[in-house]
Amino acid sequence: MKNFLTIIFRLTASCLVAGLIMGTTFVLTNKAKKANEHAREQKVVFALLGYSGGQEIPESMGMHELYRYVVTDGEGQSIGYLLPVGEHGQDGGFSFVRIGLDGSFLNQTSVPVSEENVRDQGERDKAIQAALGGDKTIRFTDQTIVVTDHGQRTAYLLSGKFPGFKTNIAIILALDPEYSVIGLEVMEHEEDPGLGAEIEQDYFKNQFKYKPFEKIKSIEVAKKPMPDEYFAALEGNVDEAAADDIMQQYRDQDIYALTGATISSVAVSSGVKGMTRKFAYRLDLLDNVLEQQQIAVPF
Amino acid sequence: MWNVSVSPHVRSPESVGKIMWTVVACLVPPLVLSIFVFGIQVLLITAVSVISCMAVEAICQKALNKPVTVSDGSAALTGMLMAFVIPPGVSFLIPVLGAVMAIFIGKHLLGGIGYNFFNPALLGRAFLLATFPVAMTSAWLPPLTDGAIFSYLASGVDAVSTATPLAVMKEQGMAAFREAFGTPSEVYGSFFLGWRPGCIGETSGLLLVLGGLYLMYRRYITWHIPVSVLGTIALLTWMFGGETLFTGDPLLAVLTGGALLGAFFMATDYVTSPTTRTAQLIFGAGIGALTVLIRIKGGYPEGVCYAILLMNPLSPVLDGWFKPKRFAPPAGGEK
Amino acid sequence: MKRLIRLILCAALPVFFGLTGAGQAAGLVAATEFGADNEIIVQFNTPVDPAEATDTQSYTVYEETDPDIRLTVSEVSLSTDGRQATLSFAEPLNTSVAHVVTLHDVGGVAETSFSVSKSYLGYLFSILISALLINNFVFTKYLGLCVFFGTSKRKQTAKGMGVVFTIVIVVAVSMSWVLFQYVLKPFNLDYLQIVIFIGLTSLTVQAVDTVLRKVNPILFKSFGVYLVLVIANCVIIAVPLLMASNEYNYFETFMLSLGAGGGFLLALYLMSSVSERLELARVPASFKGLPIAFIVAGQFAMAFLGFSGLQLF
Amino acid sequence: MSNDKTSLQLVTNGILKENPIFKLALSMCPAVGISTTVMNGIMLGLAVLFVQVFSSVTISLIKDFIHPRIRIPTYTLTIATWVTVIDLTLAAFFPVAYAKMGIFVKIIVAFAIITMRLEMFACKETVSDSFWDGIGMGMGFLLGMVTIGFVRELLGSGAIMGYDVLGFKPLLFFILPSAGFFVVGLMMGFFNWIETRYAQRKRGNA
Amino acid sequence: MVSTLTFPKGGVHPPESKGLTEQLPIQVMPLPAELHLILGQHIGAPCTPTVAKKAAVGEGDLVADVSKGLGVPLHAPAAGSIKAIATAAHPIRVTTPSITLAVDREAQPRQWTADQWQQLTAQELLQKVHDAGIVGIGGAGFPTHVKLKPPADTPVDTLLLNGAECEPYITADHRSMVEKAEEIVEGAKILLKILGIKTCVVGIENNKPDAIAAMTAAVRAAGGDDSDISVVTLQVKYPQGSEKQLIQAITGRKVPAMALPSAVGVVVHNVSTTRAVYEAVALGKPLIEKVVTISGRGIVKPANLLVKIGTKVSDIVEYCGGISDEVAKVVLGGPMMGFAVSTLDIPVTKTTSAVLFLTKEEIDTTPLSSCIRCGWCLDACPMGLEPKEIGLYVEANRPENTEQFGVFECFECGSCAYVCPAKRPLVQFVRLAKMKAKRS
Repeated sequence: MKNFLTIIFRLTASCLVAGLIMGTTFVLTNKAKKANEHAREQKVVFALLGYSGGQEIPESMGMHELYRYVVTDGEGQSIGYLLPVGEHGQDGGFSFVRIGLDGSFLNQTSVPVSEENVRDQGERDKAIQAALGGDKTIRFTDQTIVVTDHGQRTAYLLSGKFPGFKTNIAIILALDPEYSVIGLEVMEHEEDPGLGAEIEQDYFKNQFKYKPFEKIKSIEVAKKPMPDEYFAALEGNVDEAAADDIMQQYRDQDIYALTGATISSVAVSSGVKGMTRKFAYRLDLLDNVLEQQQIAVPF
Repeated sequence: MWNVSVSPHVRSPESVGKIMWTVVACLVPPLVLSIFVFGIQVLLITAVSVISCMAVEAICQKALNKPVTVSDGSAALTGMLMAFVIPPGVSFLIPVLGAVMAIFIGKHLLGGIGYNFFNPALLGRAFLLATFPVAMTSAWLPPLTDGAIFSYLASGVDAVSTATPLAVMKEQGMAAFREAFGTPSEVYGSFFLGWRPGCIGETSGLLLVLGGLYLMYRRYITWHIPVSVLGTIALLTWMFGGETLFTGDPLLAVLTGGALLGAFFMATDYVTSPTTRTAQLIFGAGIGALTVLIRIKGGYPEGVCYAILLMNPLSPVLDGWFKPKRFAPPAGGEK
Repeated sequence: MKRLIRLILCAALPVFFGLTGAGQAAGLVAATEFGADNEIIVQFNTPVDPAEATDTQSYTVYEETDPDIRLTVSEVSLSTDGRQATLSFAEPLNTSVAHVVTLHDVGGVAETSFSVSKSYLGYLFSILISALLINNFVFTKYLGLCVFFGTSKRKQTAKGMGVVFTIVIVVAVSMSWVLFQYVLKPFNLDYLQIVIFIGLTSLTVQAVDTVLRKVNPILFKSFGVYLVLVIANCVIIAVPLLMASNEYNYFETFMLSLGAGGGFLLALYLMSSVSERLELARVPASFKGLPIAFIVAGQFAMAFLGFSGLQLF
Repeated sequence: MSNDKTSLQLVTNGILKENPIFKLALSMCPAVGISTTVMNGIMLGLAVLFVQVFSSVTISLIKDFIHPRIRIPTYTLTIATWVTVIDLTLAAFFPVAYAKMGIFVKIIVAFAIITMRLEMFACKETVSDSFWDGIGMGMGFLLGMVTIGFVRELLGSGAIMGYDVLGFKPLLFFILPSAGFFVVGLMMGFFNWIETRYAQRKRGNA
Repeated sequence: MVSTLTFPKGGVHPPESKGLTEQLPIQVMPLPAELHLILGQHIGAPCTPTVAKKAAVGEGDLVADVSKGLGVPLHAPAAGSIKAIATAAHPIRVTTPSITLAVDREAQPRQWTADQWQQLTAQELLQKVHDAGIVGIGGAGFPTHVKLKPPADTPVDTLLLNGAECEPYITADHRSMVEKAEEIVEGAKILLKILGIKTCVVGIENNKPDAIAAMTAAVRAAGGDDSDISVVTLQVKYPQGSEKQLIQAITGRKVPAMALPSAVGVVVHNVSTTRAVYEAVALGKPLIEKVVTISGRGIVKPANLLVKIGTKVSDIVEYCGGISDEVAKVVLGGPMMGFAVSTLDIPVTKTTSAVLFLTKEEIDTTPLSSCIRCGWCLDACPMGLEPKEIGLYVEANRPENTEQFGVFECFECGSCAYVCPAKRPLVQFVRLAKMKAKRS
């Protein structure tokens, strides 16, 4: 019996010490982890916007995150956007704007949540749920960043996920206010090395650059070899002016498929197509509502 | 002094070398046809493949202090088969690397002929497919129509690549297939004779079948594996290959891809296939089923090679499950 | 041994059948499924009026995640008996998500909604097959290798190890799921995953050990030795981690663990039957033993590349 | 049991005589799975080194406190604790490298090598010897991973430590995970061969 | 003569090569100067000499007898004097105790008188068979009288006469059947009486139509009593002459492994043995001479010779005109199961059915290579074994593990080694496996 007690005691003691060590580490690292993750995303985003390397990011630039939710209650479903309100520069807090499926405004609820916490999905969900009350269930779907410069919109950053050849492919897509593509970055994928994995190469993803919204809406994949000059321009092997020329030349062309990886190529281009089309449709509705209801937003 | 070796004192005239070289000979007509279909570089690729396989075999045997048995033709056959499953437009370096994988790692590290578990030629191909995914899946050439067999060699093969029938069917659908090659009933003939893009060796169904039948006539292979492979492919394609159940095209499935080549020449490889008849039937059916699975649901347009590779290691298992029937076991069972 | 396998099968079957029962509710619509790339097929219980049923306005369709974006139905065709409508869409559908179809004024029903998705059973099955073959833990995820090479020399050992491992992993992962779902996640204790999962595994091993020793000493004699090895197998910790990161529900978790265990058993069995033959082979002296086992395993891995990209459902 | 090995001997023992990858053939999963680049090898090697050293030292410190009946659970707990610590740290400060290593950091907890050293060495020896033994084993693992990573990165992507040295990618195959099996197998065989040759020569000289 | 009767599983078709001697009538070879009587002629205990050195013996006199165990006595094949009782060369055992008999070539051949065997009881007949020193002439030389006394618990209903002679080259049984059919049928009746049964079936392969015709005629001519003797035609396939395969081919019964044919109610005797029984019982003549086929492309004059037991092969060669330079292998017995010898200085024994002088073209000397698992040996094995596996295990130095493949069921017919394209000495592997597996 004494033996047994000793075992229990020592095991408990060990567990407590272990828990203490792990807990401490967790507390110590958790903040850094979030900060680093955010920084990484930020880096990609800036690179997409053209601020790579050591370029200064202008003070006047603002980034405003929009979180989209699907809200379900007794009556049916509606779409909710958590967005920052108030003028640029002042912290007006966040507001949850609900829009009906047909695009009509339903209501607006103020959500008390800090800039820090809004990035954490758990915290954010909790705050919205509290603001909305218990009879509604919310499901987070996606988030978009609206980039402004001097209060003018300069770009939208969309993150999305769609099925590739093997698993999901996650991308960040940058659009200009006319919904033409500024750039595309592949964040996660598990495509085959040498084949589908080439989607992360410049010569593939840069093909989307400068494609106008009209083209993106119906973009297809062409199975033919890519012309050498286009390849060089995409890879950045020619000087900027010449590259721009060539890029303009091909802006209305379909996407050249990766050799041997048509499925991955099609997956990315239809993913981009779908994301852009849906976003354009939704943002128009949202802008419409914001204007009608005269909700002041910093973008 | 007379020879006093143990009985039997008479031996059948067959030998390993004779078998292997006969199989190689059976592969020569498809190769010749392939030269007329894709050009003279096909011959060069095959030659490089055969020679490098034989060279690697000789080097391995020398290095391991074993008698050099290159003349038994098994390395030559491996080289021939490996060349047969690569596209006609690849660079000449590719078969050399494949030979190292096939003969050194696939065969001699495991103890040489008779001890490998995977068909060396297919192992070589799987390695090449992983190493040169683009070349191995896109260096297909459209059949020459003018018989100018030197034209690709002179002009280079890069600009003319095309897609294989199965790839078109898988990636672009049946409509695109019809557009590129014609309706199935129109293509049976040309596919059977060999006028379609594809691997070096999968051109002519007719010549492959004739070669296989000759091997059967010589009793080097039996009907069990080829029939069960092709039967299963046809049956399952008919059931699941169409847009709805029971509308697939079994004949097209057998004629396209390496189905005939695989069924007659690769699945029947002695070393990597089971030895009893029941086991062979199951082995063949497994290959057929996996082929159709990969073709319909998998990541590759063509599934025969991987299907055979996947079934190969099962042959020891199947051999263990299906032992030959003993004449009469001792009364009261084994002790 | 056989009895154990049968037991596992018996445990798995009710789960399957239980799930098949959950079909469409009775009413106007009997069944729905995805047809070709851009088609949804609706089966009716009673013949419907062609005029109503072929009107594209009678249907609204959206992806479950995007209720605000309607998909355009380009054409509806009705079968001659009036019981089956095929909805064609302008664009191929994303069949990986559920589609909600709403019917207005068809067959005398004002409005009825139903959701079209790939069969859940098929999804579960694909998790199983994926863990078993496509993403076989040994040959394509390269986990559990120490134990794999240690116990794949004899068929008997391989079978014993594989079966014990499958049982332990199913039990341990089930427990991990409960704990993860109801303790770790609600209390934000995610960082304790490793300790908890490995602890539960040890506990399961200990429990199986004790129970087996008491209940069936003969079975214990043949399987007891492998129990210790189970804990040193990375798969046993990788599966709950995978379960946690994919947020699987219980059925999915069960299928994953069953597939992982079965895949390990399959790999062991294949390797052992090959090993027995390899012992007779004239392998170069320096490569005898482990090196050649690695090379053979590499060849297996190459063959398993054939499953890559396989999408069953 | 006490040992009279110096700290240097303990370290070299782990690196050469009882190399966890090539000699003991334990903890093979990462050696095959993620040894595609030197960097991955270094990262995971350091993680293992950390866990091994800290676990060894911990067990050696508390060896009198451990009840013999619950020896193994205590080892597991210790290892799991340190794995959690390194896992959280890497995730926080090296998110890119951590993403590449997937779950391999977490599964260090199931590495037979660490438990084995605790059972065979740390629970009997002094703290400093355990420390050096841990360093040796960890270094052995680290160097093994780096060697494999070097071969695979050079052949697979023509680079070393991410720097392009060949200018082209010789054999894409080597960065595929299945090549890990071949590289490890071939290297093991190669080292065996060298060893036999060495032993033969020694015998020939004697 | 189309027949479908044969054993169903396995078997091979080696070139028959019987044309060399098929049509040659049995020739009586003149007495040689010396005869070497090996004391251990067959399975069982060797005999002990009953005569002293220098003793004079007459033709058919007893010279050695069994003291204990399984065996049969040995008789002097010709009149003469005992020259030596010492060791002599033996085809397998290198040297063996034997009696050397200096033949009196002037002596008158003994006249054997016919007896009325019908009056004797089965027991007396059996004793006569034993006393005449008869063993199975075709095969391993199992003492015939033992085979005629089946265990009481396994009653016998059928006697099979083995006229298959499936080994290539050998035509001794063939010629005996053609020329001495009546004697064989008479012998069969004696055997039936000893066994106390009525049914006898003679199985002959259809490459010997003249033998079938002669035997059928003899059976018809000898009819009239209540015995039921018939002749059946068998397909040509090696090893049809093996007991188990013959029984299966004719009766469809399968003799279990490690059991005697009597377990399925059958007794099998070779046609030549039957004729020896006839001579022993009806003429009182012991087994002192036998028909031996001398064949192969290396001998100048192939022949079917009636030779005295103990005649040296060298004497036969001399009588047959010598051998050519191309002889590469000299085989005692058939080419499938016989054994090669390195000297001609060895005597014919009671079980020698042929002496073959094979040239290089007739034998195969390709060295062995690795097994390619073609499975041809599995198809060829009449016992349903896996010779390739046995070979692989023996080669990997693990012969003790071969018992699982039924190595003891193998009767070494050589079919597997005959078909093996890798020229693997599978019979040798099996023998080694048997030795090692027994030892362990």
